[in-house]
Amino acid sequence: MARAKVYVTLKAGILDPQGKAVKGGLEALGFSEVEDVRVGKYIELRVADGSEENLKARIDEMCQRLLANPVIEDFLSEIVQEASSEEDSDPSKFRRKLDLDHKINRK
Amino acid sequence: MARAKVYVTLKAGILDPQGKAVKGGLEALGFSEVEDVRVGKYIELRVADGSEENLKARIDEMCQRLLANPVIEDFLSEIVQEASSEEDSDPSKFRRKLDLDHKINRK
Amino acid sequence: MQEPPITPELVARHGLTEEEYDRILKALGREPTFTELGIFSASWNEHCSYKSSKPVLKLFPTSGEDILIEAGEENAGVVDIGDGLVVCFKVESHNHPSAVEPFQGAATGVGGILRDIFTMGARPIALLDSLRFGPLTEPRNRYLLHGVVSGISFYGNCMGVPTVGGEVYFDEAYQGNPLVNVLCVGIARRKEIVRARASGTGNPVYYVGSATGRDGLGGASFASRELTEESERDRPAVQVGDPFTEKLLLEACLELFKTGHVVAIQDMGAAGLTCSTAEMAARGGCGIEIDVEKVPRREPGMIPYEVLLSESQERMLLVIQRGREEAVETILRRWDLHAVAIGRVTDDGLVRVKDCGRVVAEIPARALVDEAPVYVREEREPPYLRETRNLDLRCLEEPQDYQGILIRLLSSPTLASKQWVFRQYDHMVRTNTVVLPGSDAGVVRIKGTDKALALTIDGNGRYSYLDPYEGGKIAVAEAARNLVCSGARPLAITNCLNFGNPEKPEIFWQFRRCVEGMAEACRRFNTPVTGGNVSFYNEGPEGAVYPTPVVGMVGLIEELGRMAPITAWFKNEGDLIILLGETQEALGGSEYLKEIHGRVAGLPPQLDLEREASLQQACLEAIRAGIIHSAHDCSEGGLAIALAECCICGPGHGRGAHIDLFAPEIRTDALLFGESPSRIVLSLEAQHLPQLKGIAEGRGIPLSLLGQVGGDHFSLEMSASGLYIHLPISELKGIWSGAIERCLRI
Amino acid sequence: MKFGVIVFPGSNCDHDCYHVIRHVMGMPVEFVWHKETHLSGFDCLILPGGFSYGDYLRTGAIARFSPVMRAVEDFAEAGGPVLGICNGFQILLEAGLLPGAMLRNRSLSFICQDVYLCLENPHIPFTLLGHSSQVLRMPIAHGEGNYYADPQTLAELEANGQVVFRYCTAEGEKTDGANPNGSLHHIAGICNREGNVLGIMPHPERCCEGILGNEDGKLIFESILLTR
Ligand SMILES: Nc1ncnc2c1ncn2[C@@H]1O[C@H](COP(=O)(O)OP(=O)(O)O)[C@@H](O)[C@H]1O
Ligand SMILES: [Mg+2]
Repeated sequence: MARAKVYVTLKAGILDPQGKAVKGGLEALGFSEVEDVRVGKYIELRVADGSEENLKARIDEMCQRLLANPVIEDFLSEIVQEASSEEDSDPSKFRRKLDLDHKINRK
Repeated sequence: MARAKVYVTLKAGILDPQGKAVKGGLEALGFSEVEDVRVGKYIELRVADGSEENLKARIDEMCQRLLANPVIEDFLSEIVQEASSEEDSDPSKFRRKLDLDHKINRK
Repeated sequence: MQEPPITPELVARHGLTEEEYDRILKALGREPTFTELGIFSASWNEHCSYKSSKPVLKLFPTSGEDILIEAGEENAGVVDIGDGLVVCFKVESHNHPSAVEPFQGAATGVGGILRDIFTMGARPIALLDSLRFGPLTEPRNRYLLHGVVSGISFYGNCMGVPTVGGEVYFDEAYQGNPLVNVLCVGIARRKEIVRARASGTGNPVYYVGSATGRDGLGGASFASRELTEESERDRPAVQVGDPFTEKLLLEACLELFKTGHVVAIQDMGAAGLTCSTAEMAARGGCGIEIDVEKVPRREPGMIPYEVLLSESQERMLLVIQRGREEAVETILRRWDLHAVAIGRVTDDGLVRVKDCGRVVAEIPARALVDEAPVYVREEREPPYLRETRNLDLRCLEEPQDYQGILIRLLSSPTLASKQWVFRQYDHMVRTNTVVLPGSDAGVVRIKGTDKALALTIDGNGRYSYLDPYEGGKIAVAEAARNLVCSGARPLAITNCLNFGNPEKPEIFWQFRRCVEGMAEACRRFNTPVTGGNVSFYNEGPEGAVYPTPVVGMVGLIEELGRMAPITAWFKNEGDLIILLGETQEALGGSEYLKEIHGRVAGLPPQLDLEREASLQQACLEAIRAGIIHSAHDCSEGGLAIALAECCICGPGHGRGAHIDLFAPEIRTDALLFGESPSRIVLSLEAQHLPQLKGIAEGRGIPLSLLGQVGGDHFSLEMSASGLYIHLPISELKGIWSGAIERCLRI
Repeated sequence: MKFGVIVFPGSNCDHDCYHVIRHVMGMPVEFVWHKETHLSGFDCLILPGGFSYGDYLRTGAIARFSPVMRAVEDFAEAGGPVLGICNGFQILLEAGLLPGAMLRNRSLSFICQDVYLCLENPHIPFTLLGHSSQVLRMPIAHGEGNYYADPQTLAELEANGQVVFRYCTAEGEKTDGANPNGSLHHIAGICNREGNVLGIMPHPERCCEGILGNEDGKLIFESILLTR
């Protein structure tokens, strides 16, 4: 079992209305230090065993064909290290693992 | 100049119809190895100098107050290393830098 | 940045011919700068200058009793509807951007047409959309349909403008080059119409709205080229729309106009700042000087060339009364909008662009607008017509299983219910939509009056492919018929002409013939053309799309209070079902021929304008007499489909009908599925039949009794030929309403 | 009885609400700009539908921080009736005036159509004129009306009678097929514990006139008038 993370962002130079609105919202809340905000997509994929050596290539193909539209978006992908098979079968554990990878902050 | 990345995801256990649709789309394209997809948000922030020691705390506060809704979402944040001041003034460079950090894949 | 020297290659890369470049030299009396070359290229491309279509568009009638401003004078024509109110409406295409980025392409198309309308001082009250895609069996087309519909939904819904009607066709001809046309209708007080002509030397010129970025750079030239594989990588030509900013612009502009401080306004659409500056100056016979340095930007390092040609969305150019700056800025600030004075009106007739005090462009406004090149293109009748005309019906076998064919046709995406589409559009916001999508026309009341507008958009590309002249005529006639079926008097049309590459003589021939047909029909129905849009170069890897004229028409209902508008579906058990008009053997170009026999051939139905006009008058007269319960125009799919629709297209469970057809002199398939025009299916109480007969006779229109509303089956029989169709309404409704969704679930 | 219709940047049903109050109900009404900080003289507040701040990030997420929201909270706290319709409901959720959150419709697409609602609580100021299990027809128009709350919150809502409307069939059956967006417990509208703050996804202001073919929405506005 392998996991991948994909980040899809609007290409540089393309207007990001959502980022603009969020920046305004943060400013209104007093976070005046924020100078620029861009909002993109964060996609987590869980992929079956087998194809691991060319996994990166497969994921990038998914990005090009479906997950991002190269006309306006860039993407980048990351393969996350294997989980034990026990974790594989439990998506919530899989997520917890992912979260820990990033020292998640929950409230 | 500091940069932060924020990932917002639906809480584990909350149905993610968008993830399901993406999975279906990938299957239709022949990516049958994909077993689960979750779609979240990826937010990049550029923050002015000064507050760097407590930057992480500020970003997390932004997440708690605006960027994520704790009823349905989890978040995690990361601070990215400084950029040189020349880059600071040019958002497109800033983005290029970010991209490189992740060995971006463009076509 | 060092500006590149002007070389023949550079000129060619700007899409300018040698002759055009010579023209530039003459207009300037010198060699252009790099910036000026860009400006000429943007202003003189097909999309902005109409250099191929102008001479042909002159064939359209543009004046009429109710027309206050004619097509071409302003961004859109203006029609008087009494009570001190006017309507303005226009249709715009966004075919090419939608082909490469369906969601944003369609969304920004909606944004653009909305701006065209509210810059006239009118509040947008309705949107309609006309869409063409390749068959849904292809994943790419399903992706395009999804993207386009959600893009329109995203932008229109956010703006709070209801989308009250539209049409969708699926055909191989649109494979690779979908059509996305959007129509916007606005209403203004007659006195508050705002012009797009600059005046008053010294008046400040303001830039309002989103900052300028590099996106959409060269979009107009993009729309003036054929789609190729590379277009997919044509990134800069597609922009991301921001309906939220546009909503603020809309409210701010309408508030500003009330103050009287605004002299002129124009949106920065195709070719951006360049086109809007030149056009405002040329219309007003004056000059405009701007300083690009002052233009708000999203990206550092932009050169004047880029700032001038960017097509970033949601931006406006305003000329305001000198001395009113403070008042204007206050209103814009309240709406959180950027407003910067970037220049002023001059009296020298020049568009002058400065950057940090240095003049980077100085061009006579007229040279860019009025003196743009005009071409009389070569034309030739396309050879395919010789083949398609020779359809011999005797070679077509008559089918056995008519019930099965009815079902197949009802579930073909082109004939099926478009509910999957319009359900994604907010069609009720503003609480004026009296007839929702699903009938022949959308009807929108005008609060504070007893009036309503009926709105429709129509155009059958296959007809125009088989005979552009008839196709053009039929598009106008069908639109008018749709309005009449709702009880409205047609007022005027707007149109979008979607064609291939006009430099090909066959394409240009199609174009001219089509316009001739439309023009003739417009004259007959007294519905002048108030404006529109020409979209050329609609060609995919496999050739040109069908020549597709799309007609948007607006009609007026004078007394809504006295009489609710009529809808297409059967209402009451026991009502008689009547056909107004006559069925001829018209299988050419029909949906039946295409779907069942796989043929696109024959001549499209021939339309007699006099007969059509009489039919429409008869229908309107009967509706006004208050005796009609439902009226539905008979079009694609023919009589059988129209009757089935009358049973199932309304809200709720639908109504059954018993239909008994006479033994005809024509083939059964032509009787059921032929598409002869000038026919309307009515229902009414039996006691009113004599009155209807009187009205029809008075107009010389044949009338036949087809059957009666009732029961829970659709049954259609013709004893002479043994034809018998008997289907539960619930089944029919399920097939028809779920068809598109089923295609998408493959 | 004087109504205030709060206008956020991006609100687009503000005029519709205003129209119904003034021209159908014949009551005084004023628009209130989102930057106002004081709300005096109003007897009822309406947060209308639309796309406040473009609904960017999350529906209602940015609007809830508008200056006027403080005053709305105080007004609600003091027992004043507050009605959030569609986007107004989403703002009330984000602001914490009502519990839970909205997710995207399970179909992922915006849906504009008539739905049927079962009135579950006819005892709050907005529903006094109705009766228990009464079926109403009303249009919805939203992309994110899929109501979510954690199990404990849901249980509390149910126990306190805070579920005011549920999606149902024309015959009043609360089936999955009648639920247009995947909302938990088929919830279409909820109120706070006190019953003076109501959030609903359907649009009652779109069905208050005969010419529009439906007057079921009047029940809500006429009920509010009874409280004075
Ligand atoms: N793309 C669309 N957007 C909105 N409404 C649509 C769309 N396509 C079709 N409709 C609506 O569906 C109904 C049937 O459309 P159509 O079959 O083209 O009717 P007609 O042949 O009478 O013009 C009409 O009310 C029309 O407005
Ligand atoms: Mg039609």
